Amino acid sequence: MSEKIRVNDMVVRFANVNGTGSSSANEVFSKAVFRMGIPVSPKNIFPSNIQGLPTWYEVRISGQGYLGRRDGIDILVGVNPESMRNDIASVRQGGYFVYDSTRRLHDDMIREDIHMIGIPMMQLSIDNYEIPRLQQLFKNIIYIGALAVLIDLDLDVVKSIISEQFEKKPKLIPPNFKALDLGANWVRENLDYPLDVRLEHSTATGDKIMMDGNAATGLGAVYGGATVLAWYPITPSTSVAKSFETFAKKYRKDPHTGKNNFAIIQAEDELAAFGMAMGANWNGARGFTATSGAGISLMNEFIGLAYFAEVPMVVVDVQRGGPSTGMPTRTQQSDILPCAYASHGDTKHVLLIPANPTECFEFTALAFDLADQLQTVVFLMSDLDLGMNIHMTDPLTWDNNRQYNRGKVLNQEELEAVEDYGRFKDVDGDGIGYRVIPGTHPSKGAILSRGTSHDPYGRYTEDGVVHAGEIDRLIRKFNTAKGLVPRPEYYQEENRSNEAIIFYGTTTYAALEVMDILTNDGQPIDALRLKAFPFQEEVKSFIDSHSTVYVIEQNRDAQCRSLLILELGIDPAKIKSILNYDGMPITADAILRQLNRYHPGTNSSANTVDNHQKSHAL
Amino acid sequence: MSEKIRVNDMVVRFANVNGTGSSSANEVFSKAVFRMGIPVSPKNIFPSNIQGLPTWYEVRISGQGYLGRRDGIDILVGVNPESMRNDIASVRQGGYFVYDSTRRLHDDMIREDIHMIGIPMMQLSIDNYEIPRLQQLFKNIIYIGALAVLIDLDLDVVKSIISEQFEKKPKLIPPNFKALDLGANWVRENLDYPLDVRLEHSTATGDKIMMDGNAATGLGAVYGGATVLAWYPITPSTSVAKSFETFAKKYRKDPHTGKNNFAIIQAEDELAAFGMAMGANWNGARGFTATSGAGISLMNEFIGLAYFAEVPMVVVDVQRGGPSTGMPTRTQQSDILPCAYASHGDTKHVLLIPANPTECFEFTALAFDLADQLQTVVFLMSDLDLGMNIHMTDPLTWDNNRQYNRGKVLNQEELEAVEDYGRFKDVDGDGIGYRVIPGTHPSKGAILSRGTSHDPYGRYTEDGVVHAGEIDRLIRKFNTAKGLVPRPEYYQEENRSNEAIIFYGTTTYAALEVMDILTNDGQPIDALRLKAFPFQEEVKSFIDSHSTVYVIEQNRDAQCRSLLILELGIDPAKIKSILNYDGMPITADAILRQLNRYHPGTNSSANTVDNHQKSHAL
Amino acid sequence: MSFVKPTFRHPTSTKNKAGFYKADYEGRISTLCAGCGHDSINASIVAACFEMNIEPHKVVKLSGIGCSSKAPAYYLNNSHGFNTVHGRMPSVATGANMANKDLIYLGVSGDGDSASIGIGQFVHVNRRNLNMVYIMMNNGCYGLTKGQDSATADIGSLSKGGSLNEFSPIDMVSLALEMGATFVARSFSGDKTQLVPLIKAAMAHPGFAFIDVISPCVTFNNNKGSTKAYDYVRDHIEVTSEFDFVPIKEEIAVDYPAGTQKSVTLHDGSQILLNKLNPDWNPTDRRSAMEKVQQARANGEILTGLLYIDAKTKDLHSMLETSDTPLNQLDAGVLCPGQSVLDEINTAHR
Amino acid sequence: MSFVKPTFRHPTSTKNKAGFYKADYEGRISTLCAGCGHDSINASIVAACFEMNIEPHKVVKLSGIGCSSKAPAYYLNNSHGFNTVHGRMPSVATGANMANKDLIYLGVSGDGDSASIGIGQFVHVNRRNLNMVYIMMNNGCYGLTKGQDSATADIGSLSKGGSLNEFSPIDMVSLALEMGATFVARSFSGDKTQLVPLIKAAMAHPGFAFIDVISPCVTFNNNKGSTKAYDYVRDHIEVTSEFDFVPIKEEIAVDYPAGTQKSVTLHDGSQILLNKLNPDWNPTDRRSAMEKVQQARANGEILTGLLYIDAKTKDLHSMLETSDTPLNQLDAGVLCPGQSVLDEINTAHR
Ligand SMILES: Cc1ncc(C[n+]2csc(CCOP(=O)(O)OP(=O)(O)O)c2C)c(N)n1
Ligand SMILES: Cc1ncc(C[n+]2csc(CCOP(=O)(O)OP(=O)(O)O)c2C)c(N)n1
Ligand code: SF4
Ligand code: SF4
Ligand SMILES: [Mg+2]
Ligand SMILES: [Mg+2]
Repeated sequence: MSEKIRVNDMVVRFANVNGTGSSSANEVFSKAVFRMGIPVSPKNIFPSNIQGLPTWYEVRISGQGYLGRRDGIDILVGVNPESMRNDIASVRQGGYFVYDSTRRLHDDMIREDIHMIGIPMMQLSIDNYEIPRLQQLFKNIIYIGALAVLIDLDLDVVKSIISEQFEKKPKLIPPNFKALDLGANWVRENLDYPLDVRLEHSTATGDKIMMDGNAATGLGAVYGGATVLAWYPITPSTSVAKSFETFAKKYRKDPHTGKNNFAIIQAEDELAAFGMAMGANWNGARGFTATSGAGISLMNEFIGLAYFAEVPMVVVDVQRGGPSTGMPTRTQQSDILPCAYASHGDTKHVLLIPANPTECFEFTALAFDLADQLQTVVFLMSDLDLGMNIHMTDPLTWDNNRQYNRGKVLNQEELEAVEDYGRFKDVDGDGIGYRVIPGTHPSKGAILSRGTSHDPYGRYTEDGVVHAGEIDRLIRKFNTAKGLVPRPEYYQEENRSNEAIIFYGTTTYAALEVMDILTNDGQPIDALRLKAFPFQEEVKSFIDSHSTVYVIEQNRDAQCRSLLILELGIDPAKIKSILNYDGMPITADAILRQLNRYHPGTNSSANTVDNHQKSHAL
Repeated sequence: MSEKIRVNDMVVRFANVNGTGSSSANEVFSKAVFRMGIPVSPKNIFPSNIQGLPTWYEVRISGQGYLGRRDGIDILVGVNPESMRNDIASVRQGGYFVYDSTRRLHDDMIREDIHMIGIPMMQLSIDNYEIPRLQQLFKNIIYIGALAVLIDLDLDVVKSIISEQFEKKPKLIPPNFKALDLGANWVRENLDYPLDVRLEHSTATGDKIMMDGNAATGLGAVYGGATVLAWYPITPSTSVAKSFETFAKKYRKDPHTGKNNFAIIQAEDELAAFGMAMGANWNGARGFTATSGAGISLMNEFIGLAYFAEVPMVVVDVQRGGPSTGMPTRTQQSDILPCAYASHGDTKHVLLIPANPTECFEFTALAFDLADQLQTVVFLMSDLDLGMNIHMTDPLTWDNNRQYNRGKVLNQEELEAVEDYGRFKDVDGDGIGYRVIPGTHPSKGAILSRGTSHDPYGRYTEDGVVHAGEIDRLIRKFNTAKGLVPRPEYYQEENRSNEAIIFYGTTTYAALEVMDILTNDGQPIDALRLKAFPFQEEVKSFIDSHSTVYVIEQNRDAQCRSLLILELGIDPAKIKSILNYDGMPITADAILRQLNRYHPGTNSSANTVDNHQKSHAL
Repeated sequence: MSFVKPTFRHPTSTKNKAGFYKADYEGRISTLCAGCGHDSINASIVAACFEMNIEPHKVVKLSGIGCSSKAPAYYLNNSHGFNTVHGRMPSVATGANMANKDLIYLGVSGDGDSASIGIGQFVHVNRRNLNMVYIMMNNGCYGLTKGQDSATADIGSLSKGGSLNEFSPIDMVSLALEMGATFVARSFSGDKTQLVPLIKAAMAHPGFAFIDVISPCVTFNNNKGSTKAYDYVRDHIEVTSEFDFVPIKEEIAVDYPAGTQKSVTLHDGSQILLNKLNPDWNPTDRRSAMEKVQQARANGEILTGLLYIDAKTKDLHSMLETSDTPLNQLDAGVLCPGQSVLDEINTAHR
Repeated sequence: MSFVKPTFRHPTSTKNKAGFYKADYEGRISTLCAGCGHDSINASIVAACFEMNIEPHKVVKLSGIGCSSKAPAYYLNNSHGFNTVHGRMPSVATGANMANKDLIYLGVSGDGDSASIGIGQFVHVNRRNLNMVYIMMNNGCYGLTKGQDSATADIGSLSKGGSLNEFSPIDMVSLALEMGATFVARSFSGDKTQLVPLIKAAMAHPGFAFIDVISPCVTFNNNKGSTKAYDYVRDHIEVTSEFDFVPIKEEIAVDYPAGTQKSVTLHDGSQILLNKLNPDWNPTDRRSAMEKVQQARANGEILTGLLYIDAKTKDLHSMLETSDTPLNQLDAGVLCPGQSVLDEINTAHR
């Protein structure tokens, strides 16, 4: 049952009960790995519930820097009796199941092909702490200490993280240290260590940081100049609002008066949240909202108003599992099409699609510029995986000379100078008119904004030809957007293969790993990452220059593939789908499996889109 | 300026001020033409306003039976000073402008290339009626009388219509007759008549009826067994509710108790309307709602719930001009894509698309069967033109032996017999499970319906693989729908041309006229009419068997074309668009113009989709 | 409704203290039905703004959807406005107000817009004490969609004592009082003597000011039980089942002293009983205001006047402690913390 | 929360008149936090249905979204239920009720679900007097999304006299009274002696019956100002800024006689003052009920008991005059007028 030693390459999964304080303990574990310089990618797999249900915390550790999920669990720390049977089954052959031996494991739980490591976690805790709730809490720290010794996680690093965390409550530090040591010492005294999978200090993390996407998004809104946030709680977007609030309270107080250079309103629902944020933008402040699928659905009418009345608007959509209430604590990319074409009666919207927290930060800040420039709705398409898990990502940067691009806004003098001002006149040929912010001028430039048909001056009209002209202009404007949104990313200087993969957002990690695997196999595949909608012509060129393109996405209906076909006029036969919609982030293995199935020699047909593939799941 | 006599082939347009009683008078005119056996197609072009704004009523009269709009106005009856200048300009060369000469026409209004026919309408009215409001009302009848003589409209027919209309208020008949005669006699005494465009009795209307689509839709709901209507007022869908109410009150009273075998609730908004109708369906009654684009947008969240909780639901969408509040009193087909894919997180819905009131009746009744069979949302996609204008259409028929198809519903005994009942188990392989209506069985079959992920038994689960399996099943169900929805209509026994047109709903009239024109030109074109979504394989075969297919639709973004491409996997290069989105029903001329532009020899490029064509407008 | 708007300035008109003529507060020519109560309210809005010496461009006009919500087109042509979507004006007003605390926010809405689809936003804008004027043009029906019942009292039926509304009607004044509005008033569209000062007071109020204005609909408030004898128009409508004829009506103007009652005959012949609050009414006690309204309702009267005001109120900006400079006037220098803060944040995330 | 549900039947349990054991009214094992007030209410629902001798399958369970709205899973396993979308339960209940007037409609909701996103539907279901029981599990916060403030009173702060809520809180009982509800009550989750009879009365009421039940949240109703001293858990949460630790708590049970007051200490140490209506309270006068509630609120008390009932009420079915046979039991023979009527209609359209 022994195998060769694997360093800095493992998947550790913790199986806990939610509400027991495990997730903060497990996060200490992830951070410690990161502090050792080893790339790490944790996924918090939590239930839609507050207390008492199974929850998992899965940590991919990869010295090579792969941040996607990987099939095969090397070590499972299982402290939840309810899920234990399945947890044990999920460990790879030769892997480790670490459990609380305070209660003896039932005989039929024993697997012979894995290592079963019992540690009396709860007993140690009971022996050392009096208050039951502390026993519960410190049990988590005890297993971290034990695991540290088992896999050579640097205990000093763990301790330094705990010290920082409890900086303001230093009294809490010693009992935590004690718990760590309890676990560590018990292992030292009773077990062989380290295991065959283990850690070693590294420098592979470079200057990277660990941050969750929602924190970065909230911060991006602060940097992007958002002053009004109106929102309604919904998992997994709630922490965007929280992040904005935290950072704004810290960095956005007027230094003299102590007053807030921002306003945050928890609205009564998503419709109101959109209306408020849009109202702020209409009146010249930068406003935004953050929500998830159900909220987007509710906002559909308002989205159409912002589109047609041409009001700048930023919507953060942290996507979760659909349809309907769906899997509210699982991830998907299934609002791509619903956002791109949200609302009735011919509409198209701009999407920005970050793939990591750094981009969450950058794209959110950018979204405000784009919304102002394009006078339209811009969606930031994040997802639960990106938003709520911490990710290793590039440090955040900001050019201190950068000014906000407010787009075409006329001030009083500029307005005076315009001879025949018309709010929607396309004087520049880019489909974008000039705005005047309310209050600018005593007698010029005022219009009644509306969702009804209007002429280029913003005056109500029922002349159908005039109306058609206006909605044609919106298409011109949409074309203008192509030149403003982030360009796609290429992963090769020039084409190296006949086939290619296209991906976006959180499928990126697994896709990058696949590219490496294929390159190592001597079969490199070209790749392109989409960062925005509408797509530029170069995306079409890229697709045209390959015989087959595989679009990797995490939804059932191949939504982004649909957009590529429709907006670029690509033959559907040419674009195959690689899909995953079980709510867990896709793995490289799942992509490879599906890629292989498209190729001759396997027993699945190669030329139909298989809508029903999924990676292994929870 | 004289030309040859044209019989039963003209466009008459009335230019009025709304709120002056003109539209009911003009409708009498249309009905009289129809009663003479001449096919007629009136369009009421009204403002989004109650009183005082320009309104038009355009009547296409075609002995050959063409019911689409036609370019070129032969006779314009213009009694609105505000729009008069444009009205005069809109008359075709050699046509007639009939106006109220009570006030003298300004010299610069005179056009030399048309006939200007002044009739002192108001003066006649003032001279004959005392009360100002009656003077206003009867002026309308006076011009009908005058016009009748001018074009040989049978005055006796007009009178019989008025007699029927005022059957219950016989006192009103004589003053109306008098007004008719006032107009008629004045023409007889002062003008040459009849004009070169004129009417003749015909039998071309056969056994057809004249009805508006919304009346037929409401009636279809009565026949389809709907018992619960929940709705919120919105133009142009309001009269669907009104029609259901009228017919239900007449035909759905319990004969013994006089109580209502139906419940109609004017909800507080569209969200509530959907929720109520869905609640009724969930509980085993047939419920529906009727709305227009803005309502659809608001219903998006609920639509997703009905989709995923698999509750039958019928939504009538009478489409109007978008986006946003758009052109609320104009027509479009711009909710096709928004309805097909309504809601976040991977959803697809069934659409039925009637092309005439008879189909409104039939498809609405069918929608309830389909919703029950498929346990999903079925949209009836009507539009303002179809819904609010009266159309010449086949008489309504109903097979008295027809029973409602309630789909898979288990009663108590059936449920007893099932061994391992599971609400969503796909026992028949068609993706459809068996429902149990609440209250059916004291201890079996109850589930908690929900929008969250569940297993085949309807039990909550967070197991992603189980969830993926369920949403895969929904795709199987959607495929089942293809075999149940109405098949497309072909207009040829076998292919006769390389190219073909595809159309649906209210583009049908103009498309049929185009087919005739092309056939007469010796260049027949194949044609297919879509009646439903999802599309059957035969639609793909039809497209595959032609080199180029033109999809004719009334929206900006070629929405149905998009669905064809995506759902049938057609190469976009193969499907061209013929579009109209100025809010007026498309004309045969507009289709031909666009068809021609796609062909070599004209100076527009033939292989890009021209998104910006429009027919002449209002 | 003539379609050519007279553009000449009346020779006797004078400038107000802000330097504007009354005409500077007017809007486009109304396209509402002749005699519509909403147009009377529009005239009062114009008068109030003129008399208040407000610079027109310092006002932001907001509305939802309906005949009433078209009104912003008909006053204050030099003010920006937003004719939003049905029932959602309060949220847009809230956001706009957050962006710039220095402008005056004047919202109008209908009873359908406010009490049906919009009741949620109405309730919550009350709670938040947003600094705005909210005028509800209350005609008891959905004008623009042709006359369906709305959720507010069927005003026309009040005088007929005992005629029951099918559904319990919503009294928006009571609701506003219950939801914490800090300025609550009711008036009648044709009572300019009362309405103009109320609008002025509402604009001066530093919090949420709600005015429910009974505003008879010429066209659709045809009460079934109204007393008029044979009417050709009514019959015509019945026969054609189309409201395609709208006779031209005069606006209903009233003028009666505070502390008295006035019975008003509506366009359809039905009557309502207005009851103007006594001049000595103390409008600073919410609970007694609530009781007074309940009492009047029980008597079949419509109580008009300023029912309640909390003059020392804290508006939403105060509660949120927003900066003195309007948020829409802050630039990157103030708003963006810059790279140095990012350096800190990066470090904290390693 | 153990995950294995005990399935044995308690030996002493007996059948009720309808022939069911109490266990027949239970649901799946609760996944709410240990000690959650909602679970106490669930137990009262079970008890009430058992005692009422209702056949379980004659009940339809409805809810929105939230911890509270999960509750239907935890009682009445043999009843169909619909866990709808956030804030829209009333509309689904309305439609379901229209389909079958013969079942009992039991809706539960949270204060977020009812008073924020759902306030519009709440208002209108009151107006329509739908025959249903509507229990609002009121914890003053959004439990399921981790503790944001809701629009109802911050219950925990009431006792601290003078501590101002930022926004005017919504008193749902007052609102229901104002909106015409025909049965209005308030109770406390842990007061089974009061709550069970109230639920029974509500089920017996032939119209809209609203019960606002104060239901403390174990996890998130941590009042900033609560008095407890140093608490490791609190500090832990502060440090990790994650509510990832929920200590196991006991439900808060109270039992006190009518006409008396009772101060209750919540999980976070804060206190509320319950005031149970006197047995001689006359609940048939809407206006005095409204006043009584206002008065109690002014005193910082939470008035509990049956505040108002209109026992002779007409529900929505009566207003709509629907047939005696439930609509979902009518077949084509009754519903479809057939070809002969179509012939008539065709003729009328020629
Ligand atoms: C979402 C939506 N639903 C319905 C409509 C249709 N609609 C337009 S105005 C209106 C009612 C207006 O009533 P009210 O607010 O009382 O205004 P009034 O016309 O009576 O002044 C409705 C339902 C709409 N525009 N949008
Ligand atoms: C449309 C929509 N918005 C937001 C959410 C997220 N959400 C779930 S539960 C909830 C609040 C629940 O609060 P409450 O009704 O008071 O129930 P509690 O959990 O406190 O019992 C919210 C906002 C959602 N599910 N749907
Ligand atoms: S319909 Fe009624 S509310 Fe609308 S403009 Fe006419 S009178 Fe006014
Ligand atoms: S979070 Fe609060 S409301 Fe939700 S289950 Fe836990 S204690 Fe109950
Ligand atoms: Mg109204
Ligand atoms: Mg709550």
